[in-house]
Amino acid sequence: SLPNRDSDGFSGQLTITGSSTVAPLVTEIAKRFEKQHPSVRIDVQTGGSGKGIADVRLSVADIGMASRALGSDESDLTAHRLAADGVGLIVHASNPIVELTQEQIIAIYTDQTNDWGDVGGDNDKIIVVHKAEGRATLEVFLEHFGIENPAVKSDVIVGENEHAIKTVAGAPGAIGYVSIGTAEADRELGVPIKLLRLGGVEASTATVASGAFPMSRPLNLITTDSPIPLASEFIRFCQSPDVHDLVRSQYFVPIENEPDRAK
Amino acid sequence: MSRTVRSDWILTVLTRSLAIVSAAIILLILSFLLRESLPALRQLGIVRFVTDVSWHPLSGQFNFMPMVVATLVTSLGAIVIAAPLGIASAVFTHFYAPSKLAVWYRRLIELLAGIPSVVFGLWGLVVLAPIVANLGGSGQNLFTATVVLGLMVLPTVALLSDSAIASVPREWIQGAAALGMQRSAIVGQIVLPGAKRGIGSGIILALTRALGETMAVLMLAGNIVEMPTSLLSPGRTLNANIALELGYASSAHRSVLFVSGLMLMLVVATIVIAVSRRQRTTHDGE
Amino acid sequence: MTENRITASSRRFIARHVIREFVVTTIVWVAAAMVLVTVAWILFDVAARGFAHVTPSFLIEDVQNAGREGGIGPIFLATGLILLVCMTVAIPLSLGTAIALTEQVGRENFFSRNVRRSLDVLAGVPSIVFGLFGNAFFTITLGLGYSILSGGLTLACMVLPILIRTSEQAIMAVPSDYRYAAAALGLRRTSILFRVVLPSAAPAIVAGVVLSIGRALAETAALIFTSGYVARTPRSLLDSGRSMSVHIYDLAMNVPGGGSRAYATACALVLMLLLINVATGWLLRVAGLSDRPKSIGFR
Amino acid sequence: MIVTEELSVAYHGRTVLRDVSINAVPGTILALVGPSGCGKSSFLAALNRLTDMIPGASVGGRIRFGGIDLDEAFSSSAELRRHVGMIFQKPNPFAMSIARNIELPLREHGCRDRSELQRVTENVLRDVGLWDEVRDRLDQSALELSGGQQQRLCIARAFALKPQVLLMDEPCSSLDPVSAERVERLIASMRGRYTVLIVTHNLAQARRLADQVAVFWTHDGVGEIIEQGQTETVFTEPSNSIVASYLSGRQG
Amino acid sequence: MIVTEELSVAYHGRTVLRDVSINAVPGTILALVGPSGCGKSSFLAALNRLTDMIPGASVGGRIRFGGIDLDEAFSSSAELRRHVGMIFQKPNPFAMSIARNIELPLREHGCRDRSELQRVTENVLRDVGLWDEVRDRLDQSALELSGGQQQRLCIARAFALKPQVLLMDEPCSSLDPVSAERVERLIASMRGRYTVLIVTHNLAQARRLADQVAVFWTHDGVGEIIEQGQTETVFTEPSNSIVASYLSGRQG
Ligand SMILES: Nc1ncnc2c1ncn2[C@@H]1O[C@H](COP(=O)(O)OP(=O)(O)OP(=O)(O)O)[C@@H](O)[C@H]1O
Ligand SMILES: Nc1ncnc2c1ncn2[C@@H]1O[C@H](COP(=O)(O)OP(=O)(O)OP(=O)(O)O)[C@@H](O)[C@H]1O
Ligand SMILES: [Mg+2]
Ligand SMILES: [Mg+2]
Ligand SMILES: O=P([O-])([O-])[O-]
Repeated sequence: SLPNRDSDGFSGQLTITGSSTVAPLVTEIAKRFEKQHPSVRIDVQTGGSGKGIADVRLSVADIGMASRALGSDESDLTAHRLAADGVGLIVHASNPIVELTQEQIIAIYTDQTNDWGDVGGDNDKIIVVHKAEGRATLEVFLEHFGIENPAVKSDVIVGENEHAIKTVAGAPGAIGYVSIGTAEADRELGVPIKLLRLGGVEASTATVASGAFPMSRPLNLITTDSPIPLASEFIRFCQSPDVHDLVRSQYFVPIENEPDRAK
Repeated sequence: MSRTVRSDWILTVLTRSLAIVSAAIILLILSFLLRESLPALRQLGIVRFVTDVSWHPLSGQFNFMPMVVATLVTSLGAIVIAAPLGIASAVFTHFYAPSKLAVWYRRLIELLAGIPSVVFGLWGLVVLAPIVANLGGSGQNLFTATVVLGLMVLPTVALLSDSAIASVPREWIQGAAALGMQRSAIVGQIVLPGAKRGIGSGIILALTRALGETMAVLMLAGNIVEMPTSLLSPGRTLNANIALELGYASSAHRSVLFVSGLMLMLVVATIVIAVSRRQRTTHDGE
Repeated sequence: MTENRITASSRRFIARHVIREFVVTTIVWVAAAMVLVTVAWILFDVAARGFAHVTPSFLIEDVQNAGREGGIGPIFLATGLILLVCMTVAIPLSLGTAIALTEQVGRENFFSRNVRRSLDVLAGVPSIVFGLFGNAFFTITLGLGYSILSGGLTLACMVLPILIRTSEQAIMAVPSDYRYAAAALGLRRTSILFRVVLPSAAPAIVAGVVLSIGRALAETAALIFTSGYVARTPRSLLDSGRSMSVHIYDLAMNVPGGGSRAYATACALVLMLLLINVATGWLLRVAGLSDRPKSIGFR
Repeated sequence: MIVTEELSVAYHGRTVLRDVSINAVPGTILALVGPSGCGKSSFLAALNRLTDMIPGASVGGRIRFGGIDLDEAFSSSAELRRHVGMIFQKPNPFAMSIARNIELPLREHGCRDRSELQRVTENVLRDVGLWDEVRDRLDQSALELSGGQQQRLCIARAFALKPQVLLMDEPCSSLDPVSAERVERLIASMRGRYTVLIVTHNLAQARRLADQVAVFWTHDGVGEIIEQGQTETVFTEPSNSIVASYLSGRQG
Repeated sequence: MIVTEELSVAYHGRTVLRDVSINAVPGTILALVGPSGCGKSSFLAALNRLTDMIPGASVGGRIRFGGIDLDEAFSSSAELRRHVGMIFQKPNPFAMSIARNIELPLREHGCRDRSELQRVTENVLRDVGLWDEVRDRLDQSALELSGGQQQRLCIARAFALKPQVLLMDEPCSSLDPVSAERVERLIASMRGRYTVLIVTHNLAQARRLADQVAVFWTHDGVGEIIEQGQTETVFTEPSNSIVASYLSGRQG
């Protein structure tokens, strides 16, 4: 760490790695934090939630980023909630469908239904867009619908959220699931996609914020049980209302009530 | 020993050491890959990569043959597209294009070589795939990936063929022309045979590049791990697989990914060595 | 006699020749047009979606709001530095190797054959594997961390084969007459090389350098794991820095609403490449060397 | 057979040859002599349109073949070059076997019959006195021949097409005396059947071989013809004092 | 000055020249004549170790320079070649300006003084009769010269180093008579100061120029010397009937 001391005592370097979903947000927050503490440098790297968790365990990173809750086999780590995000189903804007039931979605993803006609749409083949294993979004989706990944039969497997959106926007028969914030932002920009209602609830950041939307996930910062003081200070900053505007600007839902520091 | 000799000797030693450093990089990479793949090779053995039911690494199924096939199909397909177009491009700039156009054409090809694979991927994803989708499906399949991959490696073939053709002696071309050979015959019988080796190595380089491309293919091939049945079926290449799964892979799974990387390199090495053997024997035979 | 027979048959073949010439010409033009149209299509697509944002301030301003606003100043600088590291290492290494491979009697010996093979294999290493290797070797083993240095060195390994191959071809294309003439004048091997062979080969070598600059600029996968993702103005070569291609990938695939800036960055990249291309051509002409492999064709 | 009127050649706009009007009478041999750099090679290149292939070269004036304008006489420059053969100063065999060097242009012009190809190959190689030297190694690369052998192969290759006009740019300058004489005899034997334009620095050879002689000279860097006519007339009664001293200046 | 004993040259194991023993007396001119392909060029290449640079070439036998074995006489082949200059059959100027073609080897051997370089350049260009033709365009590429001009430039370049021995492989075969004679006079003027070995197909030139002549011939594809001695003796009383017919076979 750097020798020169800041007026409020914080100096040094912080390395943060992990989720590509969270990275743009943390980058923005880090920039603001650096401005307040000129002798602090925060390096944000990506590579996926899994890498964030792994790097924290290996002490390669001070803080990890994960776009999901920690699993039972990750109890050695501490998650710090940063924001919330929903996972919504999307179809092409030209698709007349507005809502699918839980059973219909399971049927579509497990290759029992192959035609939009069977679920009340126009007769057209369903193109199932699925995420690659290891992606947090996929885990949230599978857990919500109680599907085992090997049972899924898809036509396209995508990596990033925007990959899913561009795929659905380019193929009128496609269905996929992505971060709601991302989908909303793109829809506002005129990308021809549509978010489906889920369990009767509109898929939007507002319903995620209110807790009404059923399929949502936390965006977390991950540390070991004893993070260095600078890391703790940064996490505290990330959870403070000072950064709510940044959270919203990245189309996520800020945590309004006092955050739960432990998971 | 005199000064002159010493400077030559220094040159030899220096350049040879540099050559050894260059060559050693591949050994470094190989040993790194080997170290990382050793656990999988020890635990699972090689047979499981071929005999397992399918690729479900989290459920302990590690058959990556469908991905090997997809990799070969896209790479060879890319060469089938890039080789004729690339050679034709080189011939075009030398023998058919008006000289002004030739300069710009060559510049454009060089530009193509520098366009990031991400941009190719984006173009394929946003522009080409929706067009291919009219043939059914999402438009993300081996065909789309192959076409874009072909475009990406085209400059390699075109530029190396270009310089190979440029090194064919002028005298041969003038001599052939003076014998009343037409342009097409001069190109086909004198120039291309004369540039054969350079063009061949351009194609090999392009093939190895195609085998190594990751991002664009990841964005376009559909990434389903299944034995492809046609060009229009989606598929996942080994590179795309590494890029998709390495982020979260741990223990045996991670190690298997390195095995697939190692395998890819072995495929490349086999091609390269087979070709260099053949080239040598045909050369001796001449 | 022979004469008559050739003449008679040649009459028959004239028609066939005209057809063959027409067919070949058509094929070549169609192929070239196809390439031209596709390239133009891609470039036009990129330009149409992003060119409006490319302004001088875009190139120097800081990145804001995850790239949706502001410019690419730090990214531009980091890219330049990565390229600098890459070429500073790769050019001497590849020239040395190319010289070792070409400038000896009995070109196909054990040494050169195996070096050449290794390089061909190196050319086929997937970029993602370069990323993993660079990460393991440069960032961790050598302790360089996520840094411009790690990224540049990884790219150097990557462009090495193409740089060596083009330099090698350029050197071999120099007529052996030149070497004999120079040798007969008592020039040392070093002088033959540096005063006669390399200057003659320079245009083609420079073309190879430009090509590998393009390849380095185009690389994404390998850089995510080595030079990293940090979009801050780098202070030293040991700082992490995001390259333009990584920025394009991030904006296009991760940042909703980042599309137009992704295309703008791609435009900037292509323009930069074009500039390098034209500038080297001009420099070579100023230096009195023809800027391209000499055209041998006819019109 | 070939007539030029005010032919000029320029490279990148710089004129190197001006106002050359010659008349190569069918069946005769016309020798072109003159000092180095006066544009003799450029002149020959203009006659079979090889200038089209030299970057920056441009040709002015008119060329007629058998009374017809060159562009109308032949459907393509390939046709033209088949009828107007050329042999260069530097030997330029292709990097293929000796036999294929001869067969390739023959095939190109429609001769596909194997035995016919072999027969022609043997004949022309005999004509240039190369047959006995290479009969056992027709499959070997032509590039491994010595300079003289290479040049004779190139001459054989041109003969194989039986052109009407032959342009020869110092064809003997890289031949040893024995082969040179054989080739010279061969050229002489073509008189009456073919029209030959030969550039030579060997004035004795020009005198022995040629029916007519054209003497080129350089004025201010531009080549011109300063004397032409029947060989004996030019050699014995040159009208120009430069020519007189040039033609007598050499004992060899 | 240069003596060879049972020198032989082989390419890829195939012997093309066998048992050549010559003695080039200091200050004299030795002409090497013989039909094409008999290994004259290979012989010259062996003398300045240019064979080291030809893939597949190997040399047997002994070469002495001033009585000392070649390997001991010179510390390196660069040194050897500086003292034993060579001029080739095909002109081979470098792809650089005319002036730099001459300055490059001079600089290489330690001459850095600009005015000295210019002086030498002018002198040698005058020697080969090129000065007036190129004085205004010394900065232009040497490749734009005509063949004859190129060859004269190559000769000038070699002269600039003032070698002790000059190996010339048909130096005049691409020169026009006027320049050829000038060069020939130049070569003749070197007698007494330099040792010259010249390959020529022009027997008259050999006779005019040379003090001694060596006649090469090919037996079963291998070159050998079949006659050597004082020029007049060889030409007037050849001991070998092949030589007699060869030397008289040509009128030119
Ligand atoms: N490709 C070219 N580009 C520019 N100038 C050229 C080119 N070829 C020849 N020249 C110039 O044109 C003039 C005539 O050259 P050319 O080769 O026709 O002469 P030549 O009479 O054949 O000479 P030589 O007897 O030496 O062969 C020379 O001054 C030469 O420098
Ligand atoms: N680089 C080479 N590789 C293989 N064989 C060669 C090579 N150079 C020459 N030869 C062969 O060696 C023999 C002698 O060639 P060389 O060029 O020395 O003859 P030369 O007497 O100079 O002929 P010329 O008078 O035609 O120049 C020839 O048969 C030729 O085919
Ligand atoms: Mg000429
Ligand atoms: Mg020779
Ligand atoms: O990068 P992820 O947020 O999808 O893990």
